[in-house]
Amino acid sequence: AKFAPAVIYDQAGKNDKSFNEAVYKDGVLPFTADTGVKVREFEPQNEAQMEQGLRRLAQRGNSPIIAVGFTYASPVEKVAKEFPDIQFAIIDSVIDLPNVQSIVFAEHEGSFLVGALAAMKSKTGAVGFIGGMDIPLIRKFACGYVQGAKYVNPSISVFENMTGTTPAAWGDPAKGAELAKAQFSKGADVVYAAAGGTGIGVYQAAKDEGKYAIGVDSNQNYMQPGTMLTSMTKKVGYASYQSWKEAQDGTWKGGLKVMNLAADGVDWALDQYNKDLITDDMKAKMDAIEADIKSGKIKVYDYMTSNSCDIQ
Amino acid sequence: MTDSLAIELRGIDKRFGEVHANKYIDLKVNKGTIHGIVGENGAGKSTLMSIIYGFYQADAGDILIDGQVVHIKGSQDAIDAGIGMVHQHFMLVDNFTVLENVMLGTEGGMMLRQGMSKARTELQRLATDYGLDIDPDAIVEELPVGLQQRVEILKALYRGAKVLILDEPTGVLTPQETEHLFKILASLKARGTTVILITHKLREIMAATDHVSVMRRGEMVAHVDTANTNREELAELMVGRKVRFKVEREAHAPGKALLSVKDVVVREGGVDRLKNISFEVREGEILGVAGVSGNGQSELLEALSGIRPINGGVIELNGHQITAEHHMDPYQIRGIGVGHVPEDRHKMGLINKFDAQEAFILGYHRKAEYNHTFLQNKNAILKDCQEKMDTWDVRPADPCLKTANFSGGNQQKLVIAREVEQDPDVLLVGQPTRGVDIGAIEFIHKRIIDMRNAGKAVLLVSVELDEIMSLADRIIVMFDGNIVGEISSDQADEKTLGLMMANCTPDHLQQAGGNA
Amino acid sequence: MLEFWFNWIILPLDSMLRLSTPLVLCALAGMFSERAGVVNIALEGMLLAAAFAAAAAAYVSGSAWIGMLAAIGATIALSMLHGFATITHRGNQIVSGMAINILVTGATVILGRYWFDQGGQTPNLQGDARFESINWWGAEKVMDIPIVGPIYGEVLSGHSIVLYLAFALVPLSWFILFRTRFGLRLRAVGENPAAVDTAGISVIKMRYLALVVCGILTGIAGSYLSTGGNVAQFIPNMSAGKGYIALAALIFGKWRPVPAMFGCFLFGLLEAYAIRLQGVEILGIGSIPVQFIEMVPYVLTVVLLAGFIGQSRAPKAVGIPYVKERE
Amino acid sequence: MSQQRIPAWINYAVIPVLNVLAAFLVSALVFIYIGVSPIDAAKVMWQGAFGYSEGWGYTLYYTTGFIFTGLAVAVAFSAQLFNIGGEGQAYLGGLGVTFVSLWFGNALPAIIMIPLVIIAAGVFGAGWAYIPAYLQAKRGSHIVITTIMFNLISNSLIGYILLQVLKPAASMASESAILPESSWIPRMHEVLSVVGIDVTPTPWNLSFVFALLCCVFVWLFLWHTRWGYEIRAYGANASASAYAGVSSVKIVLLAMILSGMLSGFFALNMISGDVHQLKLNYVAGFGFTGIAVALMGRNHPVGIVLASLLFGFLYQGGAELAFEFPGVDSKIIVVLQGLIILFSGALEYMFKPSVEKLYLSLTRSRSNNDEEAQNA
Ligand SMILES: Nc1ncnc2c1ncn2[C@@H]1O[C@H](COP(=O)(O)OP(=O)(O)OP(=O)(O)O)[C@@H](O)[C@H]1O
Ligand SMILES: Nc1ncnc2c1ncn2[C@@H]1O[C@H](COP(=O)(O)OP(=O)(O)OP(=O)(O)O)[C@@H](O)[C@H]1O
Ligand SMILES: [Mg+2]
Ligand SMILES: [Mg+2]
Repeated sequence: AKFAPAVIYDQAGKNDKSFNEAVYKDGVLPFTADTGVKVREFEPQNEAQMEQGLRRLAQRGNSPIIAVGFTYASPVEKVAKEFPDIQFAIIDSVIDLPNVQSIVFAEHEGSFLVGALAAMKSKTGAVGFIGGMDIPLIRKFACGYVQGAKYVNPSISVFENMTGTTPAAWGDPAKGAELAKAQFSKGADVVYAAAGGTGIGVYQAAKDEGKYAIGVDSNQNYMQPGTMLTSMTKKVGYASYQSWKEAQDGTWKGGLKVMNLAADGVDWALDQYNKDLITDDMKAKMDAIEADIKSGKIKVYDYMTSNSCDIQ
Repeated sequence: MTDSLAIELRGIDKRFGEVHANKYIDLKVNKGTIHGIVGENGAGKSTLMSIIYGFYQADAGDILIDGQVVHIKGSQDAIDAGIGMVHQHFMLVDNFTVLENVMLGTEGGMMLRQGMSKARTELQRLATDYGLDIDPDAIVEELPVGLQQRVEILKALYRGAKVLILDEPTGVLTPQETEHLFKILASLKARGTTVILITHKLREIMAATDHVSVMRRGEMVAHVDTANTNREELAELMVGRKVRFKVEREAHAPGKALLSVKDVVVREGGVDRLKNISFEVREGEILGVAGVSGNGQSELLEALSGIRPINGGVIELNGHQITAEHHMDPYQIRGIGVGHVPEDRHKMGLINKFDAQEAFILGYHRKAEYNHTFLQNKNAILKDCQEKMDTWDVRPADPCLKTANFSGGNQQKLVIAREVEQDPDVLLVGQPTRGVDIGAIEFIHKRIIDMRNAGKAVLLVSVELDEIMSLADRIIVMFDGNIVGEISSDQADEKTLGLMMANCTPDHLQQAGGNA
Repeated sequence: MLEFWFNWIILPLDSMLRLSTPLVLCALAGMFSERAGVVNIALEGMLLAAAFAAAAAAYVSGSAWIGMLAAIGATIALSMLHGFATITHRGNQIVSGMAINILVTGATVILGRYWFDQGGQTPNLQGDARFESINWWGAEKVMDIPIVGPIYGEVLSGHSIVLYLAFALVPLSWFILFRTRFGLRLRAVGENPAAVDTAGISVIKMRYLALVVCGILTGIAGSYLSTGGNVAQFIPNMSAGKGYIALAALIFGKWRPVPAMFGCFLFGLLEAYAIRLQGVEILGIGSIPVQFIEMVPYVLTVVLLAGFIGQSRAPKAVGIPYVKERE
Repeated sequence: MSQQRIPAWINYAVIPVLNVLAAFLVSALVFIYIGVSPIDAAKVMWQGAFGYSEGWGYTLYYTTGFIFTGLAVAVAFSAQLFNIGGEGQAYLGGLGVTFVSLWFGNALPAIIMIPLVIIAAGVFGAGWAYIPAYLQAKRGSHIVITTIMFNLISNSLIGYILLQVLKPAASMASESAILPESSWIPRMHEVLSVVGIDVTPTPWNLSFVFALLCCVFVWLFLWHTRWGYEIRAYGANASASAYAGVSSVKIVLLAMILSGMLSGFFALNMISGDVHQLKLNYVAGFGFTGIAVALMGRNHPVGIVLASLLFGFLYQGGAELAFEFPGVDSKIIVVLQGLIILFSGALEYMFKPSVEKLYLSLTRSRSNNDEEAQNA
């Protein structure tokens, strides 16, 4: 197929301040800036338009088409079969087809890192996790986070809450704030939100109560400077950029692509907004942990392997 | 001359969409008189009065008050011009107290407190001046209709009405209450208030008014001095032909009991609406049930027709027993040969949205003759309805016309035709001629007598004593859920019945009622 | 024991006040509207619009109060639209409400994106663009006094002015409804508009006025959502069904201000507990799935409406357009 | 006196068209505000929905969904019941389809499976409507509020079932496994190719025909059977229907069960006909939009089909719009829908008086001319 890059976002839309936005800001924009090639974008309005949009992009000869998010698993599987000549990439899901690149991230490793940092920062010996919608992916975040926190402080308590079970859970900041406040009142002093727009309420609550919060997906440190301890960055934009670039250069391959810590797929963010919160000592410890994970000395358990957080 | 006119109308014209309700009407009402207005249903009386009161706006024409043209754009203008109106359907807020209803619109200040005490004293004064006693703190929906009407009158007087319009005020009253109302009107007149009185009852017109205007089909057809006319003439002016008032009813021996009621109790919300009622109706007999409305007659009809389950006692209908344990629904009851003409044709008898033919099978819609296996037999329904409309002279005889578009009298004919034509053995009839004009009344009465003569048992509930006395063979009177007496119709007169309806049963009659 | 008391009584009560504030305001708004005979399921959309307008205006002007004014302006405009459809043109009130709800869902995102280019969100509000929480005098010091201490210091103190305003509006609404001329006429117009008309009062004017009041109250509710509570910005769809819940609370409260407020408390408290019950092991059952906790308020609404609170009597003329003349 | 009558076509054609035009006009202003030419937008939408065979396919696919939810609302409404619960009932219908397909799909052939799936969709939808109906009939709870609550409850309930019961272990998304092929409702392009007509493959499937059959059924049922008669009688005047011996409890249950069944059928189009798996929140507002469809269609099956076509057009054209104008927020279609509901639902009478007056003055002047001509 000729090279005509495209992306289809999920229903949150490309300006969701989180996942989709990372694809847009760190993938689409720089790619166009660097190569001068425009990327066709589509934002579906409802469930039915997801598959339709994907098929439409394929029909028009776009390739590779990046589908943002695991909700595209079934549509991509179907449409990729219909268009074997078109290259597809899906983020956060694995589809076993020759013309599909499955890009998955080691969120458990990234979450392990921020969990460790949270435990180092916590004075109360209790930290919190607030998930968005209750799905395995988010449990994967939670599981990594718990492992990281316990790695630093085996006796730490970690409170876990999910915001809800419908997509509305990604956009309910008021509830996020209440959940955070509930965790603070139980003693937590650092909370990690993997909850999309709901996180905004979590950060606000942390700020209002003088506690710390950890952002997710993209670098959210700027949102509440002084409150944001760090962010677990998941470089979906970078991954998308790479995928298009490979296609342009003719090196694109289907199959699984794991974006782990070693592949620079996940990380923790350190910038001007949070540098005052991180002591040199903490930084040093974090570097060591990072190195251990990369080297395989620390093995972070992946929730997905058993669909449960079988640790200890 | 003009300065003696309280109200003058010149060329008032009003259309409601396709309906031309008032056609260029002229009317002069003298100050300090009682002016009657009569006319068939739908003649446009209420519309005309509502225009004076600013409830509707005329399409053309002038209203003059005290000789001045006034522009009445809303009820407030009418109130300011000294006009008060008691509407045919009361304009009261049911869950408000009397005081709140009276104050509404003339509260006298932003805060209610200020106005309240003033209103209370004013009510007191009106009560003593006109004999309009009432508890200002009573909740309106808990008051009997007669008192609700009194609230309406008080509302008008409280606002300083110099002209008081009453639209069919006596329909809901006992003879005594009616008499009392006319006394009040007389005392209003004596104090210089002008009264406009709308009623279907020509007897009342003759008794109470000074002048009468007659309307027919939206037009004003005559103005006469009451002293120079009589009932027959007025009736002829209204209908456009001669009307007979007397119903022929030859003597006739009743047969066995088709409907018998023993110790029936109906309870609602913890209150006994019917308290151990017993009576029977025999073949070829009309039993009249008299009483002020709200004393259990509606509940009685609903219990007999199966709309309401009973809580005690036994009803025997055409050989079938109904008890608290063994309820029959209205459809089953129709199935054992009972017809039911409901008291309120709008509320129960008809469905305004339906065509005449659809309304015509209401309650009989499951009968085999109107249905195929799954679908309705529309041809049969149409044919049957057309035939019955022709024989009953329902006008227009169009089975496809919406029921809402028939006049009151024709709607009533449609309902009675439906029930009678199914040839029931027992006919329950409620208010067969309420709000129906004289022409139609004559026709309907004759049909009810025909049923009796054909050997059917008829139970007739009506608030019109004239009607009961002229149709029924025997009369029972209800008060507060009890039967307070029975009287044969030759013995009955308005005075005796009126007293019984107020539960002041003359001694010699009480006995008879108990044994019936 | 003390800890239990603090975690399971004091803190949930504290949450309850915050969570029920928008509900209370919306329920009062609905009360004015429905008491005047206009069903208003547009509360949901109006709340969302208000939250958006408040955040947008507060961000641009830097003042939360200006945000509130803008919110009120927006909700009054929507109220008037609802009135225009249902009062002037006698349209179906439920349909008009639905239309407004749908319209607002789309319009807030479109405008938000067009103005701020943040995916429909408004920027985070800082400083005066947000209502800060007010700590009552001595709130810190009294915390150690048993029972009343935490109630004063934790539950009552430390909320934004909008919350206190909301609760002050409850008795005020009661007073307006039952002690003033406006209230008398308003109640009458929802029971029997013809009676009001014949008393020389314009039914249309009364209903529009009621909708104005309704607009003001939802405006305040919306500004609480985006500038006065937990969140300091607008997020698409942040009303999240609160308008509907407020209507349910209004029905529980039988269209009266104080009982309706308690209805809102019930929902607020349920939500507060739902948040805290997640992941808590309950003896013999294990932890309850979050989905079931989520359901509780809705199931409870259904159960309560099924007559266990006694039949509530709606204003008689509610939902029925006032038609004098058939056209 | 000549009484003027307003012919039906004014009410059933002119006014609805005016209402929709007004909605489009206002949306045009929104388009202009956000810097998109409304004319271009309209062209894209029209072209996308009707301009080529695939567009048609999608338009009719969406139309099918709206027919089901619109009919559902109309049936309940003929008994004066406002069923806002279409969303949840359709969701439950999807659950029914999924259960049945997963349980029996591998063992039974299509000829048995498809009727079974239809029954499951109907029964589950009807069951979810039954509870609010029962509560309304027996306990007087307000059906609007209960059905709204049932929508919310169904969200959580199915969320739980999807996550804990139906989700294949490997899958990340909350969705069921792909349903066995024997439970799939054939696509129209497959069906049509059998008879030699060639159309582009789209999700448009045989449930479209089933939806039209449902329209005929509803029309016959409501206007030509005694049960429909009772439903309409109850809806028009509850006390008169009690007088006629119609049990209000039975009618409320019957109307709501039918309504829920029709909502449940929604799953046939989307799940059995297209995506072949149950997904979280798959109904995506079709249930709510059904209210607008029913209102615009004046609660009559023919009107509902036309209104469904309009909304199908909006959905498909809207998708194309988002495709062609990536800068335009796709929520613009939501605004357009809101405006259409506003103008053709809530403001449906706005143009009526002026149109009628115009009509009357036109015809009157003509008849006056006739009279003058006669006099002359
Ligand atoms: N609100 C209304 N809208 C449309 N038409 C109306 C309205 N009120 C009355 N009409 C029509 O106007 C005509 C006159 O009605 P009106 O109520 O004035 O008669 P009426 O003389 O008072 O009759 P009745 O003796 O039954 O009270 C009737 O044909 C009726 O159809
Ligand atoms: N408010 C109204 N809406 C619709 N139709 C009306 C209304 N008022 C009267 N009509 C119609 O006007 C015509 C005659 O009305 P009329 O007042 O004579 O009826 P009615 O049976 O006397 O009613 P009632 O005595 O109960 O007021 C009928 O076609 C009736 O259906
Ligand atoms: Mg009248
Ligand atoms: Mg009348």
